[in-house]
Amino acid sequence: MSQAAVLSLDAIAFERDDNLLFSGVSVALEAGDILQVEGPNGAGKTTLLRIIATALNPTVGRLIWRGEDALRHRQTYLQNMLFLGHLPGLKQSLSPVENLQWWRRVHPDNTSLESLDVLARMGLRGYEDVPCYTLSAGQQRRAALARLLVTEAPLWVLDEPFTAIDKQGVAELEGLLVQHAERGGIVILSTHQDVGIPHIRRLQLTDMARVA
Amino acid sequence: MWQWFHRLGSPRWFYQASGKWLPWLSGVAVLLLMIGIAWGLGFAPQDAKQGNSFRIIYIHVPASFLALAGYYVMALAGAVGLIWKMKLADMVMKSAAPIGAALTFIALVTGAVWGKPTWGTYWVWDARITSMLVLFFLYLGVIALQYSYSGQDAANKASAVLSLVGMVNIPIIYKSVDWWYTLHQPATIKLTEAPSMHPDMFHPLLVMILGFYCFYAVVLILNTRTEILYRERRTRWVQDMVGPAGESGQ
Amino acid sequence: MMFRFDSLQDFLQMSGHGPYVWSAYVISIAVMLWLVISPLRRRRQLLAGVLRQQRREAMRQHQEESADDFVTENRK
Amino acid sequence: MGQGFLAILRRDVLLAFRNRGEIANPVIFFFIVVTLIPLGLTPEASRLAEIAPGILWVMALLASLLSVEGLFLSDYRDGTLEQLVISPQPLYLMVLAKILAHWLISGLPLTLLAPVLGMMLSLPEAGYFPLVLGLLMGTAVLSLVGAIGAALTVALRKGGLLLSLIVMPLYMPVLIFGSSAVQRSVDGFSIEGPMAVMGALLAFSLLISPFATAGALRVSMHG
Repeated sequence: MSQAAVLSLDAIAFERDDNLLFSGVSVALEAGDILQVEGPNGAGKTTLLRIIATALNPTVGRLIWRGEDALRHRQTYLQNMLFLGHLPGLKQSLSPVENLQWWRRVHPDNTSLESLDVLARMGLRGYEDVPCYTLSAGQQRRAALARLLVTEAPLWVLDEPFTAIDKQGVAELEGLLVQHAERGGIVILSTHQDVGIPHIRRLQLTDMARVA
Repeated sequence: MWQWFHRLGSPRWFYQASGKWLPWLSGVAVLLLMIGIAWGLGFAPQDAKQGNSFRIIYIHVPASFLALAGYYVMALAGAVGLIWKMKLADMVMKSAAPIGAALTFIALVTGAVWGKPTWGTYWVWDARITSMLVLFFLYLGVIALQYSYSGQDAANKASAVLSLVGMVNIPIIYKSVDWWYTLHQPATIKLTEAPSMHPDMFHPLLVMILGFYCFYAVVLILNTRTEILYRERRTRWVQDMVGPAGESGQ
Repeated sequence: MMFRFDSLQDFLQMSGHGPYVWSAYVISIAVMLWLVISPLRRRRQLLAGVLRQQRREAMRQHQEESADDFVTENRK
Repeated sequence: MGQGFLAILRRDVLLAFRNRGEIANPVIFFFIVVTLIPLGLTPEASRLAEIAPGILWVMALLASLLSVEGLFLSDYRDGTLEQLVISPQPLYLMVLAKILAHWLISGLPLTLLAPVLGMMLSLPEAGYFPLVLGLLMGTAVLSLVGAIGAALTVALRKGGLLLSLIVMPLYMPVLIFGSSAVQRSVDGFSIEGPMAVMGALLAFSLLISPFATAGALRVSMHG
């Protein structure tokens, strides 16, 4: 069933100072797709994800969201997209709750769930009001991932979401991603671990991108 | 060989087009400058008060004009590069910065040397010279920013933003310096008003200003062409140019 | 329009202001010449670099071809 | 629309109070350098009074320059700047919130401290009102213009020196009109002129700086 592609990457290439990271990346993603971006270190996984999140402009190529160029309709596209980068994106001297609160107003379309409940569900019970610099890397990653529970954005762009997460947490997170896909969402993630998600689509980034 | 895809205003077209009429332009520039300098140094009358040291004006004023005009050329090239993502415009901006800084330096040096016989000291906080000094800092800021970014594209965008901000601020800076220097000497000529100088003095100055404009154009094109070669050194047309079949001319 | 100075000596002296006028002109012209020469010099170095790189690549291809011939002959 | 603005404003002010040391930096710097002046020059009141307006303004400017460097640095390092750049909320509004927070943390305390230091430099009576009014507006302009330089140099390793080189020419008009307002008032002239221009500078940079800073941030993120 070839639904209209919700998000499609059209021949995206990125060149930084005369060396070409990747080119000709074309993918059409429909509702319910989970795409894993794979490739050796330095193949440009993070760069591609940052391009999809519009934090970086591609040298050539277009990002089409529901038939329109995402960069031209940046406002609507960003409302529908959530991006978790390499860095946790948390202010270290603020607590997870405070961090979630300011983030929810910067990305206003999110559910009415209570921040405290969301953090508890992410396994941070008891750590909600502690400054982030006292938390472990895994806990900080969980505090950042709490945004997945509050957001209503259909498109999730996650850069190495599993780093520093324990085995039990990875299983929970995979369940969350599958649940989101079943509700009609799209997930694009990059990771080195093999992901235990059935019929996941893969994008191999070497020098020439090949969609498997 | 990677075949790069280039946006509008392909540097290659500019390289070939400028190659054709660059010799003519440089000929005109050299001619104008020679006539102007000879005329200003040898044939123009000396100033009643300042005597012969007045002849420095024939370098100082044109250099100041071009230093300021050069900043606007740089800022506008930056804007075109920023808005339409034109590689050629970025290269023009990158080349215009050092040229503008050099011309500002000339204006400052000639102003200082001129100050010695007329005001007795090399550095006088005269309104125009102070504004020229600030313009020099503006240029240094753009050049320093250009070379502190590792990525070439980011460097161009950043210096384009800075030069635009600078351009918007130049009138404010000039007016505030004038206001600060309450008892300043009015600028000798304003193109709109009648020149307060004797025509025999004014004509060589006009020739020098024209000569400097041509000189600026020649030097800007020269630097931009070199920048194009540098940025396109791995493309086919540059390889062919250098390779056995290449013509080795200008 | 006549030459304002009596002699070359007077022209150089310029009634005492000579050193200032000439130093200003010399410095300015030096900087202007540098503005013209530096791009030309950089251009020459650049083109030489490209030529050297071309020769290196041509030589490497040449070596690869000769290596292949060597292999094919042994296999016969 | 304004949600992002208020959230960032509250967050930054809260952050500043969390690590109080940061607030004290510009104020302590201002205090130290002004006390150095009489030691370096002369304790004599009349001569100090002559240079007081200029000294106070130059030192306030340097104190503001010192604190503007960190405006985006911590956000850039912990990834929150990336979240701002890709948020659906307009970036220039959130940048304006950050600049306002920075002004509340650095500009305002400097302005409040200035009269105290004015007394130390035996600034004449007529100088205090224009000093405070001028600094109130002037420090805001310094924060606004400094934000552009901070945004341009946030991604660079040693951006500090470059930041001061970039913003120095843009700070100049503020310094000229600020200190001359105080000087004119001390000499008995009216201060409407310089104050009006200072107000115009504030309005102008309020209009230009958030957009230029937002553009500069996007450039730095792509660096």
